[in-house]
Amino acid sequence: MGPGRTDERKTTYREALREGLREAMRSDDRVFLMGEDVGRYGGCFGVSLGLLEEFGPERVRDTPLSESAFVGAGIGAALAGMRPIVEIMTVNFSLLALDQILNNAATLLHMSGGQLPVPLVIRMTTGAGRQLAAQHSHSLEGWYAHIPGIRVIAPATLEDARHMLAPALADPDPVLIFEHGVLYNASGELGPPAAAVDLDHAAVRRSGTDISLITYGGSLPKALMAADELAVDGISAEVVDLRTLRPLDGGTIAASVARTHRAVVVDEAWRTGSLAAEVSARIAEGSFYELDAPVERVCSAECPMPYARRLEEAALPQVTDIVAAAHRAVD
Amino acid sequence: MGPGRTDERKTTYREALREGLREAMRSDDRVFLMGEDVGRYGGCFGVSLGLLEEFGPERVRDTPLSESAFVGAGIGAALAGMRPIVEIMTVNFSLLALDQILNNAATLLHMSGGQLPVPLVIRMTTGAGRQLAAQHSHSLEGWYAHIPGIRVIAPATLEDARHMLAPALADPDPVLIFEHGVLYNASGELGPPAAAVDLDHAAVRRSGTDISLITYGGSLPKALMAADELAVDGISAEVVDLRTLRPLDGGTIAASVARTHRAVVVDEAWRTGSLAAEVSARIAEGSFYELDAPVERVCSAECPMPYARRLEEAALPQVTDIVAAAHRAVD
Amino acid sequence: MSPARETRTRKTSKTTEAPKTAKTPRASKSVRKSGKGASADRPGAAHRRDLLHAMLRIRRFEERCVELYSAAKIRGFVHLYIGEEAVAVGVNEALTADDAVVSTYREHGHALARGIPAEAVMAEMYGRTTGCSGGRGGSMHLFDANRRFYGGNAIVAGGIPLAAGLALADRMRGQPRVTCCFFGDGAFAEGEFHETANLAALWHLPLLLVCENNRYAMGTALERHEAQTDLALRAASYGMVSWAVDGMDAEAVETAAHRAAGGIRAGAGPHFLELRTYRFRAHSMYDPDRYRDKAEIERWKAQDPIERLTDRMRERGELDDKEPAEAERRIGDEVDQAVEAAEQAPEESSESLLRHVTSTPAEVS
Amino acid sequence: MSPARETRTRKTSKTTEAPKTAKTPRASKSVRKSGKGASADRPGAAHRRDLLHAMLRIRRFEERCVELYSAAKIRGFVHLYIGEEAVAVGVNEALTADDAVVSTYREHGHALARGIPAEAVMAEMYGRTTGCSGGRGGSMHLFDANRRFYGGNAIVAGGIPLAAGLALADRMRGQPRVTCCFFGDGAFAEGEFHETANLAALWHLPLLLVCENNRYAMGTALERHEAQTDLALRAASYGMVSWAVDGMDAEAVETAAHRAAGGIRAGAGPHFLELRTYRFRAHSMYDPDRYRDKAEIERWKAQDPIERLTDRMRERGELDDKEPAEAERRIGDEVDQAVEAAEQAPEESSESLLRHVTSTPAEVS
Ligand SMILES: Cc1ncc(C[n+]2csc(CCOP(=O)(O)OP(=O)(O)O)c2C)c(N)n1
Ligand SMILES: Cc1ncc(C[n+]2csc(CCOP(=O)(O)OP(=O)(O)O)c2C)c(N)n1
Ligand SMILES: [Mg+2]
Ligand SMILES: [Mg+2]
Repeated sequence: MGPGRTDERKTTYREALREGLREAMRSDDRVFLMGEDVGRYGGCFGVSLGLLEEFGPERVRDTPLSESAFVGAGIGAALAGMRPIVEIMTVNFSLLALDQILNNAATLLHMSGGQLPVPLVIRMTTGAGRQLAAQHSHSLEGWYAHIPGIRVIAPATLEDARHMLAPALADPDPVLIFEHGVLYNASGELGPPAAAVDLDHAAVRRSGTDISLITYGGSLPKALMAADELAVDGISAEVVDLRTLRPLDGGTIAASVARTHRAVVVDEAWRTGSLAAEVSARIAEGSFYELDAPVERVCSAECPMPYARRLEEAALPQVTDIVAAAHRAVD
Repeated sequence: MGPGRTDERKTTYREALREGLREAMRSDDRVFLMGEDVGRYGGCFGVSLGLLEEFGPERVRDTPLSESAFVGAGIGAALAGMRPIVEIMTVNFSLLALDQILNNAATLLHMSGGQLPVPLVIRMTTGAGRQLAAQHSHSLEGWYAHIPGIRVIAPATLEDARHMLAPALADPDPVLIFEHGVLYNASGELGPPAAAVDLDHAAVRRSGTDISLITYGGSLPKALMAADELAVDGISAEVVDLRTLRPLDGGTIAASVARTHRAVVVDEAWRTGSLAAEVSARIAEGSFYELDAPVERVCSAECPMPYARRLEEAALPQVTDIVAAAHRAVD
Repeated sequence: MSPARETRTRKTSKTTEAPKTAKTPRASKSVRKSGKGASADRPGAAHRRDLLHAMLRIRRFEERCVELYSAAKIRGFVHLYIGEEAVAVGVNEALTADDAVVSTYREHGHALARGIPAEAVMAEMYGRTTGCSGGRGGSMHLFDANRRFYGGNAIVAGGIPLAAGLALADRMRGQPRVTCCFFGDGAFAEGEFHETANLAALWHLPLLLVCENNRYAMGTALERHEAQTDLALRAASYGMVSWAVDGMDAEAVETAAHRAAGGIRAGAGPHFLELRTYRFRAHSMYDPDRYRDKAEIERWKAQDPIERLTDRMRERGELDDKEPAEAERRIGDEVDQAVEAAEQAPEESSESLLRHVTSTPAEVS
Repeated sequence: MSPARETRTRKTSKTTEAPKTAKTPRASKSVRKSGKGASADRPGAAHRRDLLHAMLRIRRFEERCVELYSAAKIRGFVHLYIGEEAVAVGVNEALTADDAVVSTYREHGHALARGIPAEAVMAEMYGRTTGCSGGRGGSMHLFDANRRFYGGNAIVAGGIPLAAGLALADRMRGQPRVTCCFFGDGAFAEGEFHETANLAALWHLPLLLVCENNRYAMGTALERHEAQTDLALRAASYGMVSWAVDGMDAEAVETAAHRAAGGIRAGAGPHFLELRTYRFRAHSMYDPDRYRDKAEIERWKAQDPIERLTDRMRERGELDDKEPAEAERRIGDEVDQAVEAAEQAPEESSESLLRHVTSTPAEVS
């Protein structure tokens, strides 16, 4: 079930995340949440509202504005056997902690010859679409997906928002969770806990036969809408939600392309060097003889995100862009 | 002419870079060099040796270990009309300054509506191959090539080392120069200054008809050696040196593939999300009907770089890997 | 801590007193008695009136922003300066047109005090081509190259290194200019502040570091983000002249800024001012402000810099009865016109989206 | 500055004196007179002999590394600790097996003092599977999880936040352990140090910050990278107990470390020690050391911590004539054996390259 539905007993993506956090902290006292304004403020996007009251300031820790220090502290605490969940307000500020993530979190296990696993979860908001301009609209999860030694996930549905945290915490290695800012208010009915939400496999969110729309995170709702529009035009689009950006589930992608022989990859990052490039390259390399048309990429324009609404809309992948790309591939 | 040749009147890549710096500082007093140990120490890899003596400590500025502050200071000085050349010792430490590069250097021009160009040059060493282990062996230039608003270049030959700095300084926007650590000692005869070294075009370093080996920087010598070996096997390989990683010269790549119909992309970065992925994707998207075989990528293994020599060699792209990939594509 | 703070001066043994004889060129157009030096130059009534009106103008401008935000005319993140106006207005008095300013995302006040027309700021928030950043920046990214106003930076502490670079250029060229960098108490915890403070002190850069200590970084109180909350004392540990000032008193701010700018121009290197102030509103338009005590807010509101200066002037008989209304009218008109002009101003066509990504024609994507 | 420095104590008004009665568990196996507290517990002759031999062992081990580097048996970057041995050895005396250590790329001394066998360290530099990091780390990345030795970090200041996290875990679990973090004077300029110092002081973390001030960051002298060179004074501005110690005197280091560790265990929060020391060799094997005055190096060599302790013991009649030769022989044998074992140890097969990238079986690439 995708976000966007409304229902009597509906919940939001934000609340689903919060429930996941609450459950994790109730069930394991090694788990704690740390980051800027996760406590008294309730999280800059309200995700952790109420958790300070329930778990107290030791386990819901407000930090100073010191991204490198508190992410590094999360790594150290994980090394010492805790299960920290570090919130970086947004991916935009994560650059300040990137050295810690790349050179410590992702590397310590291998570099120490297997002695030092880092069971750390880092959450952050990503993406554009709210007129927050150039410094607050990045989609850099593709960079993180380049780093060996970490897992990168991007819950796009209420179920994933609710249930991906537990397996992320169970993973002995660092897991980065990217929450797209436009999804927080997405609401719908939360299905019963699926068997176990999987951190290894992409999910086919809609089946189709003519073309694969491959995407993740905040672009999933757009891809689903595009599939609706394409259906009107008589084109049956399959929608693949990557969910886990590292390691990529090449099998699901290839299987989808083997069915449809055409693909559009949708990614809010700048086109050049995006995760979409990796997906496109893998398809063309691995499904070369299956492809009936060049893979299409629908990405953000290669410019810093402008504030003005019209420009921002023009810069971001839109449903019409996806539909047009699908037509190019099919026609 | 590739590095590696020896000659009577030979120079090294290191000396070629130094000559470029010297010339720049002599011809424009707005130019200054700033970074850790660029002065008294002579540069951590000896590139700037002697420049302090010639230009004095105001123009050859040793900085504290404060990557974010001195890169940001370079941006500010550029805004104020200077022409700073900032040296970050290696790409590994550049993460500490990435916020400044992405959110200020690359962004100020657009975000200010065109008011604030940033004529800054940033140089750094990149790459592995010297048993420096996991934290000192990154190849992250592909990340930088993702950023709109900056130019990214990677001189791989003596001529480019010698002559790319001048146009980089003439560029009104930020230019990042990646110098591969294994190239510093490459020596050969420096040809006469080419008409003008170009920051817009890739260079065909060797012509061929059967396959395109597309690479840049420290992998160029390996690609040239692979081409030699392939010639013995009767395969005529064209070697394309990207030189400018952003903006990519899609035209030269496409023209080469149109001649050869097969391509191997060689890149020392981790495979997933590498610049090689972008090149592979572009070829498959743009030259779909030209390709006779899937594009091959020869990249580093997806692991932190190990110290042990045998492991490091296994992790890095080697000539034999390139040859094998070319055979896969051709056979 | 009580909001009613006296201006305090602290020095470490190594810091240098700003020379009394320093020339302090001024941007203000108000008439002012010339004195023998910075401290002797007590601004007079006319000048106080200018300060008051400058603060009032910022206040009314931002109050209008709130309305426009509710009406969805302005979008994105908007951070109000209401309560802190004495800082921008007081500091600006010590700066000349040749000086440079680097600011934060809470910069409407800095921009207006610097002289960017209200129209250009309003149009920017509307995202129009006539905005001071051509509509690409919005509230958090106001720029004006001609006025040497270098933004408008939404990465906390991200502007500080840049300011050091502007100052470095001046120092290398021997230009006696000041670069003034505003940032918050929250930024004090970021490594970039510390790296830059060291660099600036080491290289004797002509940099004025203005820390707007409004006691909160978003929802996190100073005591919960700084181990040692006396920020001026800590800055002094870099060997910079540093002191804390009552940031709710425009005149006190001005005096301090003059002294600091004078020291900088005289070659004494970077100076640090901690302005103790308070934001009366929430952190941003999204913030329900759950983390502050209402009584605390009221206590600080009693220190409203506009009211304090008004009261002082009244006590001295420097304000006649009809003047406040007159000023309100003039400012109201200016803001009305700014809104009007923004409403009329054109939106940029999406065809020029890639303009200005690079200086040379747009890259092929 | 003269290298012959006295131990100095500095406190800010806010800092707390380490309680005199603090229990300071000790790792050293040497016999020692028990006293009434840390400061009363003056180590005796047998203990001094242990300190001396521990320093000598590091020295000889590293001298062998130089030879092996020239013989291309060891590769990569190698940074020698020669001249600084008193720091590792002295600080280690204040740590127990339960405590944790975070180090830098110049960490052979820390690793050996911590008890990692010379064989495991040497094999690591040979890149062999028997190395303390399985050959994946090399000289800059020594690890030993069992000894809570968390590396070996080649990003300057990169280990400091991590150390704070180890300390945080202890504090959250109420474990009275110390995390000891070594770093250089150069690291003091990095933002990460300052962010972590604030965090540690704010959260009262049981963290011992050990700044090895050898007066150079690569080729850049302290005075040219720090605006204010009294690092202990600056650390104190965070409200931490901080002081500077003669880092060429193992006993002085030990005393200071005991006092600091005692304070930390007693709950007084992070402590900062500035150890004033000097490296006798170049920064790394590649460094031609053009930037230091030969006379300066000689002046510091006259403070050789091994010679100083030897002299002191001789003066007191605590060293008999044949003991030095005996110690040299024992240490020489140990180093020989380490080399021998490393030479014989297996290299890892490239087939297991992807092992340990993640804890679960290797990712598909
Ligand atoms: C590096 C970074 N981290 C976090 C944020 C999110 N954020 C924006 S403003 C702010 C609080 C800053 O407080 P302060 O520096 O005191 O300035 P004030 O808002 O009080 O003026 C935070 C956490 C950011 N913009 N940049
Ligand atoms: C972040 C970072 N910047 C630069 C370097 C390169 N580098 C390695 S050691 C060093 C000097 C460090 O000096 P200091 O902290 O005093 O330690 P010392 O080597 O003197 O023990 C430098 C610049 C690095 N490893 N990491
Ligand atoms: Mg604040
Ligand atoms: Mg040092």
